[in-house]
Amino acid sequence: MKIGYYPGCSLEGTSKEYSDSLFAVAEKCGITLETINDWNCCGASAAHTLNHDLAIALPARSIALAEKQGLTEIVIPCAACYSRLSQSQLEMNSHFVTKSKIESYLEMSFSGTIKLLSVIEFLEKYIFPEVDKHVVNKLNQKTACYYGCLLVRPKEISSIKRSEDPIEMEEVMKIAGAIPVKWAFKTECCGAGFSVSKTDFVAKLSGKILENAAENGAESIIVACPMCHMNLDMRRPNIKEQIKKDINIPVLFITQALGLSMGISADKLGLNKHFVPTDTAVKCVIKKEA
Amino acid sequence: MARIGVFICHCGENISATVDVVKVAEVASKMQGVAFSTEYKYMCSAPGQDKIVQAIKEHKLTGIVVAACSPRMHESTFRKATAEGGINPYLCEMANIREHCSWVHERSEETTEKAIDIVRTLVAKVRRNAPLFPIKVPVTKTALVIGGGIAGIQAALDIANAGHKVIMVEKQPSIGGHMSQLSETFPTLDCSQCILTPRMVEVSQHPNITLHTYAEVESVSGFIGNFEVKIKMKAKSVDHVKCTGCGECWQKCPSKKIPDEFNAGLSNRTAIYTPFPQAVPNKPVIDRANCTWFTKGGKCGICQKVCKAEAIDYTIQDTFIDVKVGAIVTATGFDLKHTDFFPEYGYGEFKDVIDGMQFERLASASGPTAGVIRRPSDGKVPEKIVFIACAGSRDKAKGIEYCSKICCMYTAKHAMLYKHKNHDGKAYVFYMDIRAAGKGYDEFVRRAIEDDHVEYIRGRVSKVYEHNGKLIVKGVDTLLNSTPVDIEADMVVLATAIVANKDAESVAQKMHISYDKHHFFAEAHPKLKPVETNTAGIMLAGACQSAKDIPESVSQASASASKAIALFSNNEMSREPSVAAVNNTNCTGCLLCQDVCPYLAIEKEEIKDRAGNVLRYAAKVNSGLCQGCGTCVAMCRNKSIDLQGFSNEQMLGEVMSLLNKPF
Amino acid sequence: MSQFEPKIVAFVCNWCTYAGADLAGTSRAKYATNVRIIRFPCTGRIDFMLLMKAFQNGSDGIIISGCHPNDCHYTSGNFHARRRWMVFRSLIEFMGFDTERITFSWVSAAEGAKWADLVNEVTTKVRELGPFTEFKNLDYNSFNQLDNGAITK
Amino acid sequence: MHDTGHHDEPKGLKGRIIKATGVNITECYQCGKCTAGCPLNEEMDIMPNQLLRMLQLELPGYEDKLLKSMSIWLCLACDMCYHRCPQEVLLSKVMDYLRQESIRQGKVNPKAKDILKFHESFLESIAKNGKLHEMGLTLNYKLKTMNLMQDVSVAPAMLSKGKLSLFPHKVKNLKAIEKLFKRTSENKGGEQ
Repeated sequence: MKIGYYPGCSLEGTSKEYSDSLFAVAEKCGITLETINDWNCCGASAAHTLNHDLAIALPARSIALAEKQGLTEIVIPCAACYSRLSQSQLEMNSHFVTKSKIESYLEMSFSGTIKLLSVIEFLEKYIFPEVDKHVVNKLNQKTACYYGCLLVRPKEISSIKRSEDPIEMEEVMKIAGAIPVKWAFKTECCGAGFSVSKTDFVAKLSGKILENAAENGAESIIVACPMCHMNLDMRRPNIKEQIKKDINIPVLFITQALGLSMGISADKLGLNKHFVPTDTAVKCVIKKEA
Repeated sequence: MARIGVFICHCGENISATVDVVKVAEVASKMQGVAFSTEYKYMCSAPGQDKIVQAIKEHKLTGIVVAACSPRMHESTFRKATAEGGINPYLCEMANIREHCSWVHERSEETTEKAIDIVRTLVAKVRRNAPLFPIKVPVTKTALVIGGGIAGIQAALDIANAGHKVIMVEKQPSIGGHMSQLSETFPTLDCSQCILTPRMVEVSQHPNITLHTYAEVESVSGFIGNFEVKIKMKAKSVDHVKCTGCGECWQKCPSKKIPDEFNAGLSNRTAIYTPFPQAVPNKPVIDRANCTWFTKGGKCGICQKVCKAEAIDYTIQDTFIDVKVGAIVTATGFDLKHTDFFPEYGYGEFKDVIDGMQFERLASASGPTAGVIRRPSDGKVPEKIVFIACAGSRDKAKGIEYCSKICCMYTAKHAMLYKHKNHDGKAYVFYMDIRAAGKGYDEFVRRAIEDDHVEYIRGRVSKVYEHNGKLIVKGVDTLLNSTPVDIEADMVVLATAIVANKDAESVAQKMHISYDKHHFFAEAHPKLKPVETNTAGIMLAGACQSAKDIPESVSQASASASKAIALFSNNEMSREPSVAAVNNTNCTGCLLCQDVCPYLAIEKEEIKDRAGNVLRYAAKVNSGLCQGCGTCVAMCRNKSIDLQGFSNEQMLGEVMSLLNKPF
Repeated sequence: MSQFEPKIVAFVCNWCTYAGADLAGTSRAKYATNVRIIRFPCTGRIDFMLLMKAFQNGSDGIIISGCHPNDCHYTSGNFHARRRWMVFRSLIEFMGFDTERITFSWVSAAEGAKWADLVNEVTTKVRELGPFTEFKNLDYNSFNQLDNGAITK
Repeated sequence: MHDTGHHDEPKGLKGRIIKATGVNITECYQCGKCTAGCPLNEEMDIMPNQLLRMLQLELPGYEDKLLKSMSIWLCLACDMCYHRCPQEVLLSKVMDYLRQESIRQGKVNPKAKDILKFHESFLESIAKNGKLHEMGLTLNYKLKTMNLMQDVSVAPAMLSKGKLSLFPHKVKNLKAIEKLFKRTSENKGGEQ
């Protein structure tokens, strides 16, 4: 089976391990990911902060290219890219004037029929049916599943059902043999776009998230967004300064955790690329009883 | 040969200022069938009406057209005058040349032309009018009261005390409704049960009241004065004639883990149970959905064994009874949104986030904590308690735009009760507005703030979450530069929105009454008929219509009762004769009319020969049920059914005359 | 040359639109004089053949108006009217009748201003459509010949 | 229907926001739930609900106060406010508009310059490559803000973990990206 794939800039750079682990898991389940030819950046928060039309046009170009390529479904693992592409498609589909304006900028037609999948939707739709055959390990650890903003909001584009206390990632983690903890900061903002420009705010917001996860006994935090990952993983020194506490819980991408349960090697999943060592999480993994 | 009199009214200058009334009268005098035509300053005045009476006699008139205001204004006035003149009042029609003509156009030839056209259509109609006679119907002087809460109880007692029979139907095993669950009542803080239970007992002992608990209305047919109601008596599994209410059975019942509805789920009850100690009737029923005898096929049977009165009977089935009543008071009450309706306040999963009714039970001396306010999770007395008003109410995003009306008051009461019992405790109320418009209500809220030191904070709460055994309430004080206010509370009480009962829609459909989009029952007129419904003879009382507090429910119940009593003051009543009639020699018996009739007023009639053999079928109108909408007439394929007062002939006559065509 | 003034017949229900037109009067709204109201107890009572009769005899436009959905005094009459109108409209459209000449609307007892607007809009629209002549232009003689000759033989 | 001509162009900021975003400012009834749930409420100089109140009331000088405020730059567009708003006021759209207007009128709060420069560097990187070059962005941003020492501790680690590449990945059809940037900025401030 072939599914379209929009990597986004982070997955080619700072979060390469997210991409690697997604490919590894997909491969295990017999799914080929076909990258959109000549895709471009979604514009992220910079575009919609500074230039509304650009914020629609940039994602629209990648979608239009995917349409040209004959793709009917694209998985967009980065939650931020997923949000930008979905917003763009929604606006293009609901405002005729905007659509024809952007089409003229693009010099391409845009049908808006392609199905955009977040990583959660992708896992639910394509990995779940295959998963029983491939899960050989139990993660055997308490995990705090962190969704952040863009997977759950706004309601117009989110596929998540319980927006204040979602359970979709927990379902994945249960299959992987982890024990999801109940905690309160699943959908709070990590500071996202301020990662570079307002590091102290990020440290404060991400610090609260880490604290709450720790207090609820999490041994690992599971994320589905490279921005969340960067803030929770790479910003640990700033967080430590901010909350005056040293929290060593590793942060794993959901595909990495799933990959571990499928017996894929930690190296292949890029678990060595994290700032906070992941070996505590890897050590918990045990063989699944037959 | 028709001899019609036409009377053009000036209405002071209201008509004559824009319509040339003299010309209208002159043209009218030449219209087909018109024998007399005149104009006058005020047709509705005594001399004006007298002109009609005199003209009927002088000119031997057979029909009257009064061209004046809207028939909604003075039709009955002129029909009365017509009757006084000695001809059937239904031979009089009004031509509306004021609201529909002189008031909406400038003075011009066109305006006068239009007035002439209007008169001509009504002349054409009256030429085809037939004498009609009001329909007399007998009145059954028994009222049905649906619902045994405070509104139903009040209505039943008022009607019964006026000397009429009342049948009360309550779906729960006991009457008392939500009021019986309340701790104390605002603004006087008197104990709810203390003032309610005497009324409940009065209902059960009143010689004019027949009480059916654990029963539901199955269907309603008929019409004002003559309703036929089928009542479903749910199987109680206990013979209440034999039962002494000793309590042996429920003390011995092994199924003890069923959430107790009366305590809002804060405690458990048994499968055979009375809802609360003061229940009326104070005799148990078996909740079959939770009884092992019924769920596990005949196992257990302990209650039967211990019952010395031999009152337990597992074989009792649901039964149905048919009753005839003249009036119905609908007092089916309301429901509360529960905490699971609030994602941002924890989806109902935090044990110490409770709703207002649960707080009532905690504060009630008869409740699960004997009146000590303890939080459900660990039984500790909360040191800090947060009340959140408008939980779900005035919330478009949650689909409830309206104000639930009673929450401001009961929240103040809750905070007050908490402070009275825990002097050192802290009580916070997050609110948006304080709506305390009743008698003594605002003073009550001020007392909570000033005397009992309840902290009122103006702002909505964004989120509540559990943290280290506390509930973190993330709010804001919009009166303090919108400063974020986070409170670590031990318990949170949501003043959840009042909503219609789950089955309100089906109840309304059974009774053919209207309801709004939130399924609250609709009154016939928001101001002038606030207790009646669109179906004559069915009245509303209490919160089934909209959120109401106790005094309002009681007032409306008494108003409903007085409507029923007024109806019962006559032996028969008369109705407008504008009903459908079937020409059964033409009728083919297709009964399309029966399908479209909203009143089930059309029956299938057998047409027989002299020997009694059925030749064919035809439709037949029950003129008692027919309300005269005429939908059947438009459906009829060969014009065999017609509506008196708006007949095919009359309507066609109007259309043809309007376009100046002979007919 | 004076402009064409259409004749518009309004078939309205007693409880909502008739009362709405009354309200337009009591609030002294001003609207075109072209409309003539015929009062029915309910839109459910309106036999759509009456519409054809009106057109046949010189009406240029027609308004049908009653209570809003769910507000019918008789619970469901307006729904029957709406359903019948939908069937009837497709029939006459198929026959080549210009259904622009018929306006189906809901006007409640509280919507006096809406009634005035409706009358004005319909009057303007029908004025632009011009007089309804299609029926009058039919060749009656050929019909009669058909009647007397071809068919009976 | 007439075209969205110049003759009915709303004069005030409030009118322009309503026209451009379609957000009905009057629907806000000042419950404060947005502020209570805002992750950065402690940092904001004008709270989210106050910002809407200022737009509702249009007291003298409100436009400048809003356009020069720090809050519009602190908004993370996390949409928590909209998500929980009982009146469904889409505040993040208003924020987007205010930021763009603040730049247009040259009223960006001095303290927000870093944030703005980051966004600008970001867009420049995309304009140049079609994709984000994280290394380039970081360098560019540091030069713009002169925060040269910030994050020096993490950069080498990122490089060694293969997380930062020295050379940008580029879109092949860079002409197309150029066109998008050109065309959308020519038409900036148009209807959203």
